[in-house]
Amino acid sequence: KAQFEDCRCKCVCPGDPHSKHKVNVTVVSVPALECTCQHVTGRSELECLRCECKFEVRSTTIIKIVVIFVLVLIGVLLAYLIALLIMDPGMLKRSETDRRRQPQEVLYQDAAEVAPGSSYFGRRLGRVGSAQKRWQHKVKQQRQDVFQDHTLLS
Amino acid sequence: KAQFEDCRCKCVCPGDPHSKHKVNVTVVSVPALECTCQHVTGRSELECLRCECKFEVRSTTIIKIVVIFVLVLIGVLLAYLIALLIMDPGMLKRSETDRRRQPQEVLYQDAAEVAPGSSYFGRRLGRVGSAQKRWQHKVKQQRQDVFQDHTLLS
Amino acid sequence: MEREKLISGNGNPSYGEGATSFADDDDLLDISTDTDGSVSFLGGLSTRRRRSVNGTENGSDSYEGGTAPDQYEDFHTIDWARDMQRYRKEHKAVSRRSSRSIWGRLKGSFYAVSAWVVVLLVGIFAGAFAGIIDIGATWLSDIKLGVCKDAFWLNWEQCCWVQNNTQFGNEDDIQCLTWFQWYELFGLQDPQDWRAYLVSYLMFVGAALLMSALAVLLVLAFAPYACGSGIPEIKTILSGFIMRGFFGKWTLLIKSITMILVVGAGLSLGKEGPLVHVACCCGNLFAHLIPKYGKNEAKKREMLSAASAAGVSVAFGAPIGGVLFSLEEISYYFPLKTLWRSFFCAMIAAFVLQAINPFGNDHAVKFYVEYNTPWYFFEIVPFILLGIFGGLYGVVFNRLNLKWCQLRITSKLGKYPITEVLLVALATALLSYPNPYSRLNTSQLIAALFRECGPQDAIGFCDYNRTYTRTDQHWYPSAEAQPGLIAAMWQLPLAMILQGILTVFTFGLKVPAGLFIPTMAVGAIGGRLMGIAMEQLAIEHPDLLIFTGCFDSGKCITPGLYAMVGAAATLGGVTRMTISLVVIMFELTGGLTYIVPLMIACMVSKWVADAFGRDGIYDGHIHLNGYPFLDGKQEFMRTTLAYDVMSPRRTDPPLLTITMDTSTVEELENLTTETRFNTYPVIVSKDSQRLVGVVYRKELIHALKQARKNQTGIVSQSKVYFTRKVPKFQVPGIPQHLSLLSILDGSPVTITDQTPMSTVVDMFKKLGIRTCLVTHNGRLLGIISKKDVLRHIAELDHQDPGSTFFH
Amino acid sequence: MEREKLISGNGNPSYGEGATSFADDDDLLDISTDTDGSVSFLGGLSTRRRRSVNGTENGSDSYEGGTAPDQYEDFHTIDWARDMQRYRKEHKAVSRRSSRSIWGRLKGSFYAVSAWVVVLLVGIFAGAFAGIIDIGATWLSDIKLGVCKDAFWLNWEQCCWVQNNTQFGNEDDIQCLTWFQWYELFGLQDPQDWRAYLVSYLMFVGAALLMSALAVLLVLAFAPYACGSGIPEIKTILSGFIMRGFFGKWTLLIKSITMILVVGAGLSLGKEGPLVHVACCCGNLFAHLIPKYGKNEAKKREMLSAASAAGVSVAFGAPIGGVLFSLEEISYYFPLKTLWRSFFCAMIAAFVLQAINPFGNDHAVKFYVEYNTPWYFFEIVPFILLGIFGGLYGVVFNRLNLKWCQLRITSKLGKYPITEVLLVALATALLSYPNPYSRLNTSQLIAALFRECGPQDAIGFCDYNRTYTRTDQHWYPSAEAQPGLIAAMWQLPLAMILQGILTVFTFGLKVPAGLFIPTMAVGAIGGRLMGIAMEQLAIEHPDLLIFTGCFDSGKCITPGLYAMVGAAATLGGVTRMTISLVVIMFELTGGLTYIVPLMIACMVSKWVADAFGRDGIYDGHIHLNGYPFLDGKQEFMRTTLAYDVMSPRRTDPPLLTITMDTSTVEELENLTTETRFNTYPVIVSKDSQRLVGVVYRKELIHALKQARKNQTGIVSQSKVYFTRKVPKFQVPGIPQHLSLLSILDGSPVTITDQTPMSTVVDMFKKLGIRTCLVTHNGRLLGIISKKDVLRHIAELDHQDPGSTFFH
Repeated sequence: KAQFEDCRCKCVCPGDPHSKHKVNVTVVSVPALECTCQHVTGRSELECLRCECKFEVRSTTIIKIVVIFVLVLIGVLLAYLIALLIMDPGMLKRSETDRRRQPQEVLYQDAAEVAPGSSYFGRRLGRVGSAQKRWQHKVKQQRQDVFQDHTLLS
Repeated sequence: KAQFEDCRCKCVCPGDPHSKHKVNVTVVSVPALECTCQHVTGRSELECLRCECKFEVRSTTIIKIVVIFVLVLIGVLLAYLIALLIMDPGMLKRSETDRRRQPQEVLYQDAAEVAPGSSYFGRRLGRVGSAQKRWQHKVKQQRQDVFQDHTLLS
Repeated sequence: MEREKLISGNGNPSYGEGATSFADDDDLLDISTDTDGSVSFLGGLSTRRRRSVNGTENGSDSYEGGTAPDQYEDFHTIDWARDMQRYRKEHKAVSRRSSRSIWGRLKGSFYAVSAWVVVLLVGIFAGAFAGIIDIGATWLSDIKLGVCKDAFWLNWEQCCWVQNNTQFGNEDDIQCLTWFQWYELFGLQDPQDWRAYLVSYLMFVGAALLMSALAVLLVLAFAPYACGSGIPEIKTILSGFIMRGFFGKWTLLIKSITMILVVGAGLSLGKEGPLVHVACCCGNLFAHLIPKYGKNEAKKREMLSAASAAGVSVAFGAPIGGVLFSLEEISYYFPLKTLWRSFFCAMIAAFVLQAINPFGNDHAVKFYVEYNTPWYFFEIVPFILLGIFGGLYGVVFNRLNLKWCQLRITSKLGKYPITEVLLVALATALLSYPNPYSRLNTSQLIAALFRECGPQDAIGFCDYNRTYTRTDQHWYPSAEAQPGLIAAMWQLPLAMILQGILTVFTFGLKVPAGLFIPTMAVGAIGGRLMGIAMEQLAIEHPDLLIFTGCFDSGKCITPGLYAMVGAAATLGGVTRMTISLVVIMFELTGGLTYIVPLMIACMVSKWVADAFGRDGIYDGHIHLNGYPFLDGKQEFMRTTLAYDVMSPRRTDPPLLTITMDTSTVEELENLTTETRFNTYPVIVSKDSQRLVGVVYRKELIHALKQARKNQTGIVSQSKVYFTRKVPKFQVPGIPQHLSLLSILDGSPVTITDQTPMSTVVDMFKKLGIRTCLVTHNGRLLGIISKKDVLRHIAELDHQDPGSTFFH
Repeated sequence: MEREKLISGNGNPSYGEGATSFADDDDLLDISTDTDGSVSFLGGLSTRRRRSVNGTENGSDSYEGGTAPDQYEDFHTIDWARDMQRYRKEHKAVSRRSSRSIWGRLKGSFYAVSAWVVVLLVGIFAGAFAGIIDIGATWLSDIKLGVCKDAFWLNWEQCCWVQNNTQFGNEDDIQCLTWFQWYELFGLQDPQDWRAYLVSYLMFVGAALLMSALAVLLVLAFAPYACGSGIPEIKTILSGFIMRGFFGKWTLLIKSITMILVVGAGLSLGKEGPLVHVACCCGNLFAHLIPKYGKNEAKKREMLSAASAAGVSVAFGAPIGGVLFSLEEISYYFPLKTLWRSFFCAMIAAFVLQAINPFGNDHAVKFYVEYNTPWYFFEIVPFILLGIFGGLYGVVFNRLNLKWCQLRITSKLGKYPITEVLLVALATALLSYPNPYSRLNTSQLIAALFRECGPQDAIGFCDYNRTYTRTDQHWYPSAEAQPGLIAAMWQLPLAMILQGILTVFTFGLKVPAGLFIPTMAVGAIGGRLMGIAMEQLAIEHPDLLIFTGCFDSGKCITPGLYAMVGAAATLGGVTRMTISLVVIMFELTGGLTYIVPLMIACMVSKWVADAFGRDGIYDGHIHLNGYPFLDGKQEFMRTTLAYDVMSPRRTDPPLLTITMDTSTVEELENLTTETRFNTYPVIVSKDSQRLVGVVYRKELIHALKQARKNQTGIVSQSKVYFTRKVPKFQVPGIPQHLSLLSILDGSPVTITDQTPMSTVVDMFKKLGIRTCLVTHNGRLLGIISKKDVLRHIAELDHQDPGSTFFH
């Protein structure tokens, strides 16, 4: 896997005008100091005049981490979405006009109800559940605004 | 006077490292297309590598006009200043506290007095004279503000 | 009260911002819902601050409510003046405390530095998000074509980045051995094979469809506010509107992820607008770390202005351009302090992005160009033509796009967002694959169009018949066209038309979608075509008078410059940006040489577009959605008077007022339950109608409730006093009185009925007030709210009053 | 009324801007005095416009006075709100007329385009003036040393520009045969001869003295307003102050000429501030061509903002920096339209200057640099040190300079401006000739300090022991110091100290004097020294940990970059500019690479300077002179109330008011002759104190005079009515009444006495009002004028109230 180095020296020279090939590209991975046309292409100083040598650095590690992170994130979100859809199949379709924008107190009461009669873990879970409910409620409102009422972001 | 050309080609090459001289400067006035190191310095392509050739353009005519214009302007102003000083020697020194900021009408009346009883040229002259008086009055005010009262620009 | 009525409630005299809706106040602290509000590491400050919240009395700490009266409700307008006043009180309290003890001084200095810390964090995160999005999007974009062997996370360019070998030939002839094309799955090796083409085509379309579907599903399920460009909404929010959740965590997450997906899917959209939204989400998130920003909507907007600068900065790698974009296009209230912070934020963001180096070119932007060939005076003519082209394109595009979006609102089309996205994605993928220029990632295409053709450029339109001389390595003289270039002359226009049409349908889809990249692509193609035409003309007829001296440096026309100018022109036409656009373009090239061409194009484009069209696309969408946006840049040039605008109108019932010393608790309670106005003026007596001050609905309700609960002797018949002159002794038989002087705002903004509306509009814009009271000879006549002003402006502009509803 | 009293009139309740002075109104049109007012080529517009000047009634044209009531008096404050209102009326009139006929439409379109024409002209002339000044100053500067044979108009550089020969050796060894040194007059040929040195020295000092004397005489005799930098005054004027003649023709002429003289004399001053003044003079001149700008002080200030951008643009060759400088430092009211126009103006000016090419380097600025060596992370430490140095220098310099200027005002020193200039010139010339770096023209020195040493640089601090390898032409590796560089290490600090001390005494002399160049020189020397030290450290100890990877590109430290950073730091410390400074420096280098170092230096410098000092130098001079400048950038953070500021105070006599329907003509005439307030409130009755509106002094006097003259039956006892409710029928025996409703301004800005002062200050700043009325429960209580606000702010800042007088 030596081919995924993190630095390269790229020399581009115009090809011989008489031949068919137009460009002569040389790419090697050498340290910065050695990235000179003469050293890389083995041409004479004079022949090197028209060449462009660039030393470039990249980080494949960052790319790897980012891409895998993004893939995992998409996967998790997808799984969560599927889970939600299984629990509530009409989620994306249902018209919420009647039930939406119910007074906030109801939701808070839900949370309050769970709270007293359970253990710390239960409370914790209850709180998470209530937070999730509140969040879902918010998302429903947003969905209503954007997709049904078209009052926002249309 | 061929030496004040409006374009030049200046090639700077480092001198021979063994000799005492450090820099080798070649300046010629040639057309833009001919301003290449090889053509100007007569060196080989390889030796020219370290030389910098720049083609530069200037306009001596503009410089000439501007400098002469500035000199003439200074001369005229100086002459006018001397004339004013001869007419009114205490001009720059006199404290104007009592006479200054006299009602504007007085000055306008001066102008009006000249106007009716004279020819077109006289009126014209009178108007110029009155404009000049007004201007001098203004300058006096400014001088007062800046140099005596120090209310401005101190 | 139903929301629908609210929205279309055009007829009712909605002074004081109409009615309320039941949004939870807690959502203001979008991040603190998880952590029970303990996020703010200046917690002590935050609780103490509340003591001096009330803005009515000089340093009075008398009103200590349970709920902070500074919370606004969702879809309401904020009162800048009151918020700034609160900030000043808080600031004074901090500096008073900081002079007392060392601890206080430490806290005080932290208070002063905190804004910079937030800005730093915002910059870092905006840069990081931009880097992630860039890397992810380029990878997903290439995954439609194939995958990198042994290291699937690399895109095509990175996969073929290092090849320890020397090869001759055109660069696209050079086989990249580590890259695995999808047709190789089926054992096909020859890319010229029709079966290989078909497989590639199908994979391309399928992958694009899959990604778009995923994106729209995620948006729909988790964060509907993540769709669109977001810039119209950001403008509205920064002008002082509350839209809870628009800058939330979920919006941030989903917008970033789906942006990767849609850019990867190859839809005709860019990531610039959404990046601004993402940066603003970061700004909102970190602003909540510090109570002085998190709790103060006006101050928070300063932070958001800085964040939006960072967004543009990372989108284009142009920090100064980003600041100017924020100043010119997005921000509403932009004090100098914010300018400096925005600059810092934009710098940091660009720096972080550059450190991540997503494009492997050491620049924060994909289309960084660096050439220094001069331009000639005669080229101004084609630049002006490009400006006209850009302006006309802008007008046509804006009109079509707005029409289509209106259709989406009014017709059944809007009911099927998923289907719509899939259809557009299908059309895009199907139509763009055959054309090699359309098939390219749009930003890659723009980068290629901007660049001058060098020896290593193997793209079609760089196919010149060069004869190289050996003297100078930057000497690539103008040359005649070869087959590749000739083919490009019909492929490029097709790509341009396709891009233009697709963008009309794409911008407004329910996925994150920016406008800059596709618009730039259209302009860049147009410009490049004109540049190539000019170049070939110069080569064919070098003896024409205009080309005198042009070939002195070997190269007569720089088609890449034309592409840049064209891109600037179309962008200018669509968005009506001016100076920020020039500066962004100038930062892309990094040379002052081309600032004149760019300026000419932008100016001509703006003039042409303004002559034929009304607004920029963002303002158009703001109008379309009916956001309550009072444009600070447009001068109000009418000569109407406040009397013509104020409510109540002649035919309306008189203004609801509270008298200073005759109301009872019951009357007030009835008032608050029966009406939903935000502001109630308090007058001396019904007789004199002299104004004493105003009382805010929320505070009144709260104060009455508290009084009923805590103060004994307060009954329905208790008199309520809004004055210092309270009867000193309790008269038996009369219920105890209640003094609510503490909630009276004694400094409402008042104007006379003869005040010209231009002054009133100025006051609303510059002072950031929500309502102002109208008096005549000292008597209270009426009230003007921000919505009244907006409605008035809309009426004067002869807009269909039915179509412009303001939330 | 004596002016002296006016100025020190701190005690009297000067509501409505105090008293008047007898300035001629004609001077407003500074250019029209010569041509009898016929200059305005839109004359028709101008006269018609006057018909709709009065801003009280909706479109009422009833008041047609003889003198326009819009003229302000000298040293008065303008009322932005009223001026903008007038502009809107005029605009409406034009657009109404333009819809009627083709001729009207043509005029209308000219009306719309005219601003751009003016801006174009301003740009062209600002560029031309800058070019003339540059050429003249460099020539005069060299004339102190010698003259060009055969072509006396060429300076040294231009004289030796073309020599058709090839020579070896250091560049200063190369004799320039066409240049005639003064000592050659005496037949001396060897420059090393002590007699030659003496002759040169004497000629140098003599020429410098002569030029300075000429400059100060011209200023004294023709345009005293031409002295100083002008930026404090420009800031004050742009904030809405009238200072007749400050932007006059004579000021323009004399300032340009004397700037050439003083720069030529080698005084320690620059031309940046004065160039802004010159550009503003051009702006004022051309604004008068178009009535909508010339006659409207508020609109004229928009033009002046654009012009000041052009000034900075030509001073530094940095158009974007110029716009930002205008935005950040100079301008007060900066709408977006102005931003765009400023940009255009700055561009044109830079373009014209570049076309004139005064420096023969194809750039508009002498110290244009172009290098691209990277900087390393550890270099942030020296950059921070430079920032601290710059901040401290700024504090010390500002304090010393302000002290010295105060001494000039209070002591006898101010009585002898000519002597002072001569003494400073003598000291400057005597002290700077011996030091080769001081002897150089300051901008030449800065240019040399900024540049990296190349093969052709023969200046002392470029004396390195280079070993050239032949591979790369841009490869000038770091090298050890040679004698020239070592000598520079004591010569440069001496030059720096001399420059710093001389500038303290020079800035404030009665000649045109800018601050930028000497400040930059100090910082650039400091920075270069630090850069050289770092470079030598790196060469001596290349194995230190911090230098890892530093020598990869052959060159480890770029001393020129340090010089730039140092210059930015001192400039930041002295002027407290931020973003505009960074952008100006960025435009000088033209690369985004160095924006982070520059920003670090600017920020550190500003923070340090703000910690130890109060204001920037310009604000310091504004305070020193007591200009009525309400800084729009400083937030008012106190919590005082309007009640604490308004006049009359508790102990004062009550407010002078006019009742709506009981005053007589005689009473009003007495009122206007006995008091000198600008504004008289009109109330319903003494009893109710309810406010009806305000009447302006000038209009009242004029209206009364007109009525006496034209209307029969108006006698002293005639009642004056400011209301519609006028008795319909003439009662015999009672003199005819007079209705002055037309001059009543029915829309004064009113606030309640409980309004926090921060809001009031905001209203003054943002709405640009002159006075506002204070009411309580609808009753008129008092009045707050802009000067009251300024005085209040000054008191809160614990300034000595005696020292701050406002005109």
